[in-house]
Amino acid sequence: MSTEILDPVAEAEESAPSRRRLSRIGVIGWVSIAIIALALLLAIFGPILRPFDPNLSDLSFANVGPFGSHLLGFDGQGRDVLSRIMEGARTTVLGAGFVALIAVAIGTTLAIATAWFGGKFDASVSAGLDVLFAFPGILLAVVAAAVFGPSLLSAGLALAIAYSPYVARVLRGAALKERAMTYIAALEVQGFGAWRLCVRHLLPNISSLIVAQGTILFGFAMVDLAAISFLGLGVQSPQADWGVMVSEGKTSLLQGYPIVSLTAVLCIVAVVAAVSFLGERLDASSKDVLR
Amino acid sequence: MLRFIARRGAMLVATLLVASFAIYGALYLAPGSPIAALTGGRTVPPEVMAQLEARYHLNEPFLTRYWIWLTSALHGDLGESIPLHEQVSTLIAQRIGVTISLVLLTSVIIIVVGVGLGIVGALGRGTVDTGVLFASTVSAALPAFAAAVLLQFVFGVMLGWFPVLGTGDGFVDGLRHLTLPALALAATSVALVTRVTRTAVREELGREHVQTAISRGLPWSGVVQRHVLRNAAIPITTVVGITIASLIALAAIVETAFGLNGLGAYLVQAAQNKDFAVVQGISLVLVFAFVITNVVIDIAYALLDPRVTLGSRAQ
Amino acid sequence: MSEHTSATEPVLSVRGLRKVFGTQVAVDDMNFDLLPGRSLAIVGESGSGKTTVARMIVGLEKPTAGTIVACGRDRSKPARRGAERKLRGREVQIVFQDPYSSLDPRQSGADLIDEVLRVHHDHHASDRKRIVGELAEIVGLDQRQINAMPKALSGGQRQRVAIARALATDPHVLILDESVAALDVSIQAQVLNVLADIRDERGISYVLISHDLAVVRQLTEEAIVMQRGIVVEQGVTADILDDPQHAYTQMLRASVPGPGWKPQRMRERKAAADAAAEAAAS
Amino acid sequence: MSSLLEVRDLTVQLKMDAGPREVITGTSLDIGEGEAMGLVGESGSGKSMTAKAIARLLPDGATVTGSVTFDGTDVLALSGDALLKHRAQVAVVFQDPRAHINPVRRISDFMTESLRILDDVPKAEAVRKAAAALDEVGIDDPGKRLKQFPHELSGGMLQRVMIATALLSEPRLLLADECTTALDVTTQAEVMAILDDLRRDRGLSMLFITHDLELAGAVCDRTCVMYAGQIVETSAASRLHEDPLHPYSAALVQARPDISSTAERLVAIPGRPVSAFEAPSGCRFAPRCPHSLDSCRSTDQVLTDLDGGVVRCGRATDLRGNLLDGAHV
Repeated sequence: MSTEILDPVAEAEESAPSRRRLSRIGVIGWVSIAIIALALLLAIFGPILRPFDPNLSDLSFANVGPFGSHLLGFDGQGRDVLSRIMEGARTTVLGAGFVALIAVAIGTTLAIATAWFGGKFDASVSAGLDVLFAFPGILLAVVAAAVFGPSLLSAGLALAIAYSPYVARVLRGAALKERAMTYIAALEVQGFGAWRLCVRHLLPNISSLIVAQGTILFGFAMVDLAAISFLGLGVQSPQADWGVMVSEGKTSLLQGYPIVSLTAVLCIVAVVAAVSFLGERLDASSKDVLR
Repeated sequence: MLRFIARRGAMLVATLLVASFAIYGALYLAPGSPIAALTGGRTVPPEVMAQLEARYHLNEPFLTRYWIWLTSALHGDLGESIPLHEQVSTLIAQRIGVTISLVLLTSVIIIVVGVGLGIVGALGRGTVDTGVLFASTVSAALPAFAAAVLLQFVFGVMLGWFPVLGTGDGFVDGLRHLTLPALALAATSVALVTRVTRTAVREELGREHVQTAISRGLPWSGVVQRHVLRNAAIPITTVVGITIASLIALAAIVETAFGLNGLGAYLVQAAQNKDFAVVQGISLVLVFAFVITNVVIDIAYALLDPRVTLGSRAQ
Repeated sequence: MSEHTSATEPVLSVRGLRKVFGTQVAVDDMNFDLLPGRSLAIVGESGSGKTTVARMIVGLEKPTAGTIVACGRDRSKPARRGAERKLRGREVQIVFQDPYSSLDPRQSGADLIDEVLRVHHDHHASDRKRIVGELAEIVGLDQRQINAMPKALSGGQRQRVAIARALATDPHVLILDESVAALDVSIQAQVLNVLADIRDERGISYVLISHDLAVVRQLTEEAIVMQRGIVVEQGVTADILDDPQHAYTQMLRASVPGPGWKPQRMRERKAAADAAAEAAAS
Repeated sequence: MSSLLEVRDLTVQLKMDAGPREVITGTSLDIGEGEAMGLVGESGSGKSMTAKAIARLLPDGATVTGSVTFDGTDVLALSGDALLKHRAQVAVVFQDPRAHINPVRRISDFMTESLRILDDVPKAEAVRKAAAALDEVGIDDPGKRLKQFPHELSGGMLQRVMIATALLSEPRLLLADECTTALDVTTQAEVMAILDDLRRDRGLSMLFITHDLELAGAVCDRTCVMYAGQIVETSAASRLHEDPLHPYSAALVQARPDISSTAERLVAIPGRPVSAFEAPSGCRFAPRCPHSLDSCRSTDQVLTDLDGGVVRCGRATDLRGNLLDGAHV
């Protein structure tokens, strides 16, 4: 029987106000939050606020640089780049959000169910997930595009399915750890049912990890969705989307007019960097256990 | 060891069977007949139609067609690309070299730069570490296609140092053509490996057994080599392996961006053209490579960590 | 046990209890009766199976064989229905060793006890509040402490919350699974006193799972000594500690430091005891 | 008895997220050649940090004042090879052997590495020495054990490996930091017996850190009691039980239940143990002390000699001889 001698230094450290956690994200953290807020605003209101019709093409303006109210100039087909960026935020950002949301929902459900019931149920679900593991997200999305035709929906669903085993595996580990905590056992002895224990005790205690996973996944989803659109298998040109814009702008870029591709790349990189920074911070603090 | 490999082998076969069935089934259910792709939408006489159907087994029930396809696949016959009138296996053989070279070159970059920078960052504190962290944060946010576009613009269009499109001829020219694609493909992965390495080394530095080694008066270099790096090698190997495995699918993006004649780019084209035999063939090859890589990771992991008994799954 | 042949029924009765994990026999043929208001210790070192016994009694493990009867009702098989689970929860409760993992980090002591009360009874909110206050007083926590989140509490305070939670449904038996082992000496004494007071006031029975013979002496009247799943000695605590009969108990007793104690290398004695145990197990 | 180790007025601050935190305040102790000194206290008392300071194992960013002298050399000023040599002479046995032995290396690797790296002993000879050391700590079949990995051994066995390993470098001082706390009581007795034998056979000095006053009393010559980062009493180990000088020592003795009799009620100390940085001014134990007066809380207490021991209590002379009766004066 091991006798654990508790460490009051650590204990006193822990009892310091948890507000510290928020203030620790620093300047980069606040910049990240600002970028994400801006991206969300664009995703929701971009198509309303954009100054021009993103699909209005005037070939006489093809590859013309910024002037007047056309702050980012025109693309190879003479369309206003700023308007296309604002319009494209919707599919790029919200699409990624839905992918992350679905993957997290599936992953969390599987994780908690396998951790709770264990045994054969866990073994068979885990075996199924192992098979799914063999399909990298991009590959699944390409196959989905071949089967259902290229579209945001098929790419998004494929990615969500491909991501869910990853989420499930990470969260299952956390859920198993939480399941092994004696407070769960104590409440089982009190006669609490599985549903109450999972929903009211287990789930909230891994929620910070779930949020962190969701955030990290959102970054992945944005990159992968944009990549699939870049390949021509996701959002279809001429619809504005940041991934599509990178691809559309490539011809101009190779001719020495890089603004279209580079703007879209910059938008993607900024949001992804902000999201992954925050995601990592959340992840780290979710491992800074509460107890 | 043998039992472990046998078990992993069985799992591999099962995974491939399920995967092949899933891919085949999905494509079977796909709307639109392959004949339509073949005929380009023109109406053909019914007898020609019947002939085509018989040739491609299109009139058989699903399971029979799967069985025919599977058994011939086992003999190396992955069917025929209907639009190109060529054997899929031949097409794959022509293109696989480029993909393998690309993945290998990228892997070398990832291991050398990623692990190297990670160790330097973890051991050298202060500005060195901050520099490594900054570099990895920037490159982590650079997805392959974005990196491709940036590299093409800077090193191709502006500086003219490297070609931006095509595969090139011969070894040296081929390498020149692969440099930018490999860098683009490596960008995110290098950052990931750097970070994991840095964290793993840092974590190991804080372990109690390292404190024991220090308390025994061992010189710092010995402590680092014999304990810190040796033990950190376990998580690092795992993440390097997983990263390399993920390149197999990601190569498609870079190949498309740089106009490389590899498997991935071809898969994308085939998906656009609904060339199902090719999609099936290449997907299976990629899944196979991915799963094999994972088995290798598991074996490496078990060899590095004596606590993992071979046969229990490495997480 | 036979000496307490009063009219009182045992509040906990275990017969032929056995648990096998794979090929490992964790607990073999355990028997005891626990009368109301009395305390029983189950003593042993790591791997002796004592914690497995505790987990079987509260239903966290399923016995391989044998019966467990608490308050006259059999609990050898898992409860099928929620009502049965709750009923069992009102009969036997448990306090675990580690005060750090035994509380939900997101719930204050007051909320925790309130939730337990809501699950079990239809009390009015004000009644629940009153009971929370009473329990806090019993275990020696003030208003601020019972309303604090676990991370703001010390190990000893958390353990008091865990005891209050266990008492919330007024059980007849409380299993103390190494419940004071992780505490500092000065805190351990406080908690032991609280436990003694609770027993005096409520007539509750304790099953104390412990490796610490001094704690066993302080809190129990009867004791069972286990070695590798086998009961090697069973009887009145004072007798066992003052005059151990079995070789293993003797070794255990001789290993406890105290005034005049000198450590002895017990290689040979231990080997002999192990051999005896193995012979008995096979 | 000449002193091998002298610690004078040692104060340690650790760098924490929330700023510097004091963990030891003005600690002084001596250990003679061949002497076993006990260091007893509850969690947070600073006993482990004292050992870490002596072995120069404090974490980065720790601020240390005062002095530590080992065999005439100033330990706090050591660097480079001299520091490595000092660490080799001061062996540490930690609480949790499983965490303190590299899990991916074989026992033989672990045991022989300092011989091979520091003393250039050839491998075969190093392994032979390791096997002999294992035999000395009572491990059967050393040859087999040496080939195993740590996870294949029990905790008690690993702790003996740890002790055997410590002996291989022929240290002069052994710092045993709660080295039996995680072990079963019979294994503890065995490990203590081994330590005791070795100490006597080899004339080794030992600082034995534990929370168990009785264990310290059984194997040590003298015992220091620490509270909130300070030493509050140093007395002959045997005396501490019968006639403690400090109210805290007395409280520790009384709070433990007795294996040979059942107390009506244990004498519990109210409140909880505190660390140096949360300690009040004046006597740090005063808020929990049944004998404290207002003057205790207002004046910092100093260590003073009394009846052959050293005590940090303003009322030590008044209370002398009465502490164990529980009589409140």
